[in-house]
Amino acid sequence: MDFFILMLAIPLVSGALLTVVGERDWAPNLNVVASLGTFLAAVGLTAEIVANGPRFAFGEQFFIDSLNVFFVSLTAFVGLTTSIFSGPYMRNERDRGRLSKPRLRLYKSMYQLFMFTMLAALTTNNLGILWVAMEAATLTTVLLVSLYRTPASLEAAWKYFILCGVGIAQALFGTVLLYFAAERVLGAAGNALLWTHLVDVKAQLEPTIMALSFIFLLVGYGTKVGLAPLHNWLPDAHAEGPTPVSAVLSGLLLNVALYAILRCKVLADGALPEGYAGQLMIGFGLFTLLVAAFFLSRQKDVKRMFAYSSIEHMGLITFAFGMGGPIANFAGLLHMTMHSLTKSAIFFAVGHATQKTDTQLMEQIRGLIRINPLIGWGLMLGTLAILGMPPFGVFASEFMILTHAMKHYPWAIPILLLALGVAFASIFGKVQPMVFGETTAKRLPHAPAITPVFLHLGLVLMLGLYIPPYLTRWFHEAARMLG
Amino acid sequence: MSGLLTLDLLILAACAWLVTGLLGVFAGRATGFIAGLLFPLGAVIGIGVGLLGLNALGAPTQTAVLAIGLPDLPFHLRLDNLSAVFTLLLGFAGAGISIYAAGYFAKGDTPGLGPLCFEYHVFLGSMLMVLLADDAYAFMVAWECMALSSFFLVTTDHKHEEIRRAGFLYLLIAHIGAIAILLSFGVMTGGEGDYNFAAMRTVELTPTWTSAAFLLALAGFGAKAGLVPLHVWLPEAHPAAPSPVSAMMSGVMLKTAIYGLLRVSFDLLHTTIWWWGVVALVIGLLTAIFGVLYSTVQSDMKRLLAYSSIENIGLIAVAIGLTLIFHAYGMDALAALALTAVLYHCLAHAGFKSLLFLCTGSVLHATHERSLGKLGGLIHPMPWVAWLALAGIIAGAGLPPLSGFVSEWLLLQGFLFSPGLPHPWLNMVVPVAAALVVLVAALAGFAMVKFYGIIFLGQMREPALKDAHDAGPWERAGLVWLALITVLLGVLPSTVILRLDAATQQLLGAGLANTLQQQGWWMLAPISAERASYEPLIVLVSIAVTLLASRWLVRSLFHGRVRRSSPWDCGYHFEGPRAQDTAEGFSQPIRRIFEPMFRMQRHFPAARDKQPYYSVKVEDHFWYWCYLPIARLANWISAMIVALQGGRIAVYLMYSFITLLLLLLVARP
Amino acid sequence: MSFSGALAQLFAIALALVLAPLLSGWVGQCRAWLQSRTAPPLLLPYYMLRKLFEKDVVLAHNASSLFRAAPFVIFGCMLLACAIVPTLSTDLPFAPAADALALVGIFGLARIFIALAGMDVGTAFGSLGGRREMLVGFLAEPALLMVFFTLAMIAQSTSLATIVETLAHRELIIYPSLAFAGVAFTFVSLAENARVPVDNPATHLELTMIHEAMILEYTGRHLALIEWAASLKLYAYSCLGLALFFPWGIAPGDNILALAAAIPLLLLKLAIGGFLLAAIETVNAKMRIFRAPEFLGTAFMLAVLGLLVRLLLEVKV
Amino acid sequence: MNAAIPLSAQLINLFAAVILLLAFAMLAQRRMLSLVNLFAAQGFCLFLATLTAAVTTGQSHLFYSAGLTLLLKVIALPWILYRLVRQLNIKGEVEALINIPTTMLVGIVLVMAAFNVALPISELSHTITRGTLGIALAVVMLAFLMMITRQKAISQVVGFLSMENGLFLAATSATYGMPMVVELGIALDVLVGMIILGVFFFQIRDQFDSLDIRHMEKLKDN
Repeated sequence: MDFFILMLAIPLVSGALLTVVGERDWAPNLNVVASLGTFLAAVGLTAEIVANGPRFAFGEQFFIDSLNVFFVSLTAFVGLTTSIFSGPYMRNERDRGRLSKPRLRLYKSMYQLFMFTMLAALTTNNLGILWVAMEAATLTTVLLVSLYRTPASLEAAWKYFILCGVGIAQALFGTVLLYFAAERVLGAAGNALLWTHLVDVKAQLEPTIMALSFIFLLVGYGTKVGLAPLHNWLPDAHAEGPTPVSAVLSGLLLNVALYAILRCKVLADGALPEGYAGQLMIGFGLFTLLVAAFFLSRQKDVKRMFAYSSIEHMGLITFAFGMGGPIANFAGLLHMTMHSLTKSAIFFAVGHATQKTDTQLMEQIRGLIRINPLIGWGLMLGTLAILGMPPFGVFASEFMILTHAMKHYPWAIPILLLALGVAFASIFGKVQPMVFGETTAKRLPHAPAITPVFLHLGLVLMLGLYIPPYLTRWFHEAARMLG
Repeated sequence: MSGLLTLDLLILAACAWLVTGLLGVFAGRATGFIAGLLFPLGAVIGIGVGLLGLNALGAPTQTAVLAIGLPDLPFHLRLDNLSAVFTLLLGFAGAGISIYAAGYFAKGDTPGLGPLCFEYHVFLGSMLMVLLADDAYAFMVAWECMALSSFFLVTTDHKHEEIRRAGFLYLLIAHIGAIAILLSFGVMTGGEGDYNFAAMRTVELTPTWTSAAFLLALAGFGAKAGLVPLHVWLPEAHPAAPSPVSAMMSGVMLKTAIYGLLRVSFDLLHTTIWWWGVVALVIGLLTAIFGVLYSTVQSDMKRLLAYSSIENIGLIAVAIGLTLIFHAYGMDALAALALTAVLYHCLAHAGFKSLLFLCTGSVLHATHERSLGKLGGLIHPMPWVAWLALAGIIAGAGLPPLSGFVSEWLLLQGFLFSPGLPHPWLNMVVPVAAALVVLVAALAGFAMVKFYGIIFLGQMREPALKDAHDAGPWERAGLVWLALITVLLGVLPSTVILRLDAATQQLLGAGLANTLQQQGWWMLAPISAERASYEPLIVLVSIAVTLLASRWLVRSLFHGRVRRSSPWDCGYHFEGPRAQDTAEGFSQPIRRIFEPMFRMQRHFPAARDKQPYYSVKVEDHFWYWCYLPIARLANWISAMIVALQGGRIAVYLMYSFITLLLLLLVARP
Repeated sequence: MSFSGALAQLFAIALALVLAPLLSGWVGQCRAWLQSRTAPPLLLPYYMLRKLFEKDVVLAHNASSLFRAAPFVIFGCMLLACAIVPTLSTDLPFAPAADALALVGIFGLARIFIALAGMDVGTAFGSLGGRREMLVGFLAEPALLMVFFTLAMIAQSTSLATIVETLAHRELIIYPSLAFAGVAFTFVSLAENARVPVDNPATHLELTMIHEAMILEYTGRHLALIEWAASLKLYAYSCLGLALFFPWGIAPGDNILALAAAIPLLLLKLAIGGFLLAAIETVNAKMRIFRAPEFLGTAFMLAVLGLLVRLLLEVKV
Repeated sequence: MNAAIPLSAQLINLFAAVILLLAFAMLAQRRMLSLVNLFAAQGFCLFLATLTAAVTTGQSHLFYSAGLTLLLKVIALPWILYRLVRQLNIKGEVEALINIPTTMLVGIVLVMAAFNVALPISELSHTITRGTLGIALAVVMLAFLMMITRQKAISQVVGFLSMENGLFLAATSATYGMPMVVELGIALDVLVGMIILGVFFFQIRDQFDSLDIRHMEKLKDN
């Protein structure tokens, strides 16, 4: 059977199934099995693409090339590990009385549907469907964020819904404008929103319209990426949702939104004067980086802090893609991968830590390394990795971004330096006492799932020291496609 | 070496260290196994590394490419003479410290020995990789691994808040420094992302960019080495770490920063501009003066040594500055002299500072006390440590015939020739700097006397000190090893410099070997015997001979009778140990003379105090001048920026709206 | 190493050992005369040494092995210093062992040992003395080195033999820098040798003493060696000053005749120098310890001025 | 502009103008039920505009689009909103954060800005409805403004939906609608979103005893 169809069908079907049986004791296992199936299908699809090159599906509506297949496999992988992590995590939440059975059902089904929407958004060739999938992803995650039904979580979900809804409406306006521009070249046939067609004629697209369109798309999807000053929903949603949701929001959803921007940037680059789109992205990237770094120093809630850290990294990645060129694009893609893996690992560790200490306030979390050395080390190493310490892979991409910026955008260096320094001081200064020191915490009935944490960190460590050649080729090809 | 190159063996050694560390992790709580087997194993590897470094000096450059690293940029490794010098240093100093550590950690009072063993050996391995790295990425990875592993070592005893804070400060400054280094590499990058050093050597840069690269490197490596004003982590981190770790950091790790600075300034950047030298010289002098003054007023023995390390790094930076100035004016023979001083002082400092830190470790183990005010008279229960520490302080004070003097002497010789510089005011001002260098050296003597006199001499300030015990056999072996290095470096400078010559030849194309070879091996005369010479062996032997002869003569001509009695003390009734100078009292002249240099909070007892006490707290001006304003500024900015997240959804929507409008109206192409 | 060199060396050492206490005695005598006191015998230091050598050593209970070793080390250092300073001839086998910088180092080594020995017993005075000695040391050393720097620039060498040779056998050129250096050197010598106005070798007044405070606990042969070493130090400094600023008459090389002629000249110069020292000590008052930095600071400034004068006026660019 | 504008274009322009007018009316409206009515009216105008375009060009998918608009925007959503307003018992005044005259002034400036931005693009359009692109943008902006100035959660949602109307108008006016699959997807999203929101309102009221968004300002950093 077609790997692609399998990959989309498994989460859709299992999502529907879990709506019915999601409260059973074995439902978490089903969740894991479904995610595993999705992952295996994604691996199969990847192998197929690597072997045979890009392909279409459902006519020309879906298109898988080396750029998105990389995101697909990453998404499926993090989806799998998060589902593993969420098993014991959600059991603990249930035992603590924070979640009822219907909510568990809702969680699992929405989780699978969320995976489906993201995979659909990544693989679609139609920019309209991309928009639809993104909106659907928002809707599913709104329900996930408000899962606890506490005032705070409702408030967070409401803000998330409204801000992202408005943002995505702007993206729709951008899409309409893009269609408008494309229609003039490709005609009113249904393929005027198909990326593969658009990219062939990108040089002929009307610059005036494309500029407007890109602005709308950037602001729209940028809201979802968390670019400052459009980021305000992000820390609230991350902090108030269940931790597995924070992990996938940070690790995956932001990537998917950025992916959407990248696809649009390729078109805008073709139509617009040299570097216009890039400069917009550089501006947003730097501003985001700086703002997020300063936000970090004032955080009290651990998940909120790492949410800001995600914003910061999204800023850095946007900056990298804004610079463009093979090295910076490569670095951007690498950084996205590393950030996904590391940040989700951090959220896993944070999830267990907050459960053990029964608080998200950092000043009340102390001595994790005594409560559970693995969680403590996981959080410590994850934090160091996300802060760009070698030998972890985040450093590899930061290395390329910084050296490249030094060469081509030296004026940005002070900003980068300031932001990275402030971020380091803020995050590390807060995590260190959480991990070290003495503690007063208790044991939990369900043993935490530590494997995902160290699996991710192990991967990040490996990629910092050694990137397998096929991965390199793949990255290079993707970077080349981005121009 | 037939089949395997020296470089391959060194890579194997790094791996061996890593494996040793991993064994430590798996050994977990088996203290005996870790301390009794793994650390000695690490020491053996260290000796191997040292010998390989020695072997590589003067040998042709070797290169290797590993299969790991970034795509298109596998790890490039290279062993040339400069790395060989520092490899030698790492191997031999590391071996001594490891031997000592075997005894130090055997007592089992260190929490988490397994991870510690891992971090320790990763630390060693990553330092080796720093020295061997031949591309920016490999260098940075090794560099940050070094920072990270040493950070974990510093925070070994993380129960204490101040230790955590020290570790945090250390890692923060190390990280910022690393970014600066990275940017320096970014400037030097050739073409489109050619990060290996071979490419950087060939890149032609404009003077502005070259200077930017140099200044970034100076800042980055300076942060690691502890140059003012980036030194603040050092006096916090070194005391916090277990003593073998402090020794390793002070003795070896700081030198990797010097290595990096030399690598960038003389190897990667192939042009030199004279004012770089002035910058390095001035910063070095400031660092040295600052370090030594603060070192004299410390009350914590490890902080005292930490500040003394700052001082020594300052002196090394002065020598680097001098080298740069000479090199920029093409006076390469003199540049070689100054560079020899740099390398020699690195070696010497590695030996004696490790030795002294390890001695504090033994004192700490024996007394559980770091504060000088609660020590004293330890020469009686701990004669081994005390006598070996004496070698350390003589070298540390820069006195003949031990190692510290040789490099100072070379440095001053370098200064003596600076009036020959073809620059109108440089040739006048630079010699005056020499006077400050001497002031620093003399003050270092003050600090060392304070350190030694208060810890080991006098009466015991606390009764519990009677129960102190001397260092165990492993510890003794480590101390003896380092003391031996200190003595050998002190008395055989010519032999050592002939070895180092390969490195100066490589960097400057000039060296001291030609002149030295014409003279005896016991004599050090860098230019010619008429101009300046120094024969430490003669000094040592003649003092020793006089000592023995006079003792023998006095005893044979007169007698050797000894009686014991209470001290005379000018006829006063003999007071207890509290009549001695405290650590604070001893440094009172310094505080008084250099008052503006210190930020002091003093409390004087009033006449009617029921319980009068005197206290003085000396703090670093730089905290108040540099760091706190920055912290406050950052705090203020973040307070401003945090207002963005005010909680009102309408305001959030407005941001989005305004962004959109701005982009639509202003930012259209 | 020539025969006459070896001879000169041996002779210089022997002369130092013999003359040093005599010089101290001579200074003491001159002081007494100048102060209208009855002078002690010229050979008093020798009697003192003999008496001390014969006495038992009384050690404090708390004295350590370092305390017992220090006098010998200090004595060794001072003797080595005397062997290095070109007193009679510039052709000394020991001269290459240490140049001017190393000589400062050797004095420093002795200083450290005496300061440590002072702290060893753990009395209030001992550590007080040690601290003050180190204070004087770190103030004096830079000034001394600046003096040497000025001279080294004239001679293009730091080797004492070469410096003296250059200065002694040159055409008569007036070096203004030498005047500055000479005054600075005098200041430093006074401080280094525990002389008025920095210290008073003849007092045990608690608040003022430096050198004496450190050696309070020494007795018997140890004290003898220390006293001997102190007079050797004075001798070394005197000879150094004479050799650097009044170098005439020092034998140039392997010339036995010149060597023979150098001895009476040296004696004469020492006698005059000793008298001048006594005069200085008589007309000055001991200053407070915290005036010492000003005093030595002046010396340092003078030395730097000498250096600058040298660079400004005498070097042809 | 062309001298002879076809009737259909005139009609579409007229409907667009009415939509804009209704957007202003919504901005000024204080009563919740009237707001929903106005929203339904706006949807109806959109339906008429789309229908006119469909009739004029004869493109089949525009008919579907018009039908969809009618179903969703004129019938389904207003109905849901009515029910919500009733069940949640939201009476009377809708309080604005900024007073209404100021809002209107800002709105007028926005319309000018929107026309200005859309002008160069409209000239490129070859459809009969090109002039409406500026109006669509203005409607989006006004809806945005309404969301910023309103304090009740439900009026924010109405603003959000009104923004969707603007987008649909843009799609219709500039390009005669998006591809069918996309339009269906968008419609589905909007509908599902509305249902989720409905559920949400009840939860919010349970937790906060009010639908006033001023209660939802707890999550902040300063």
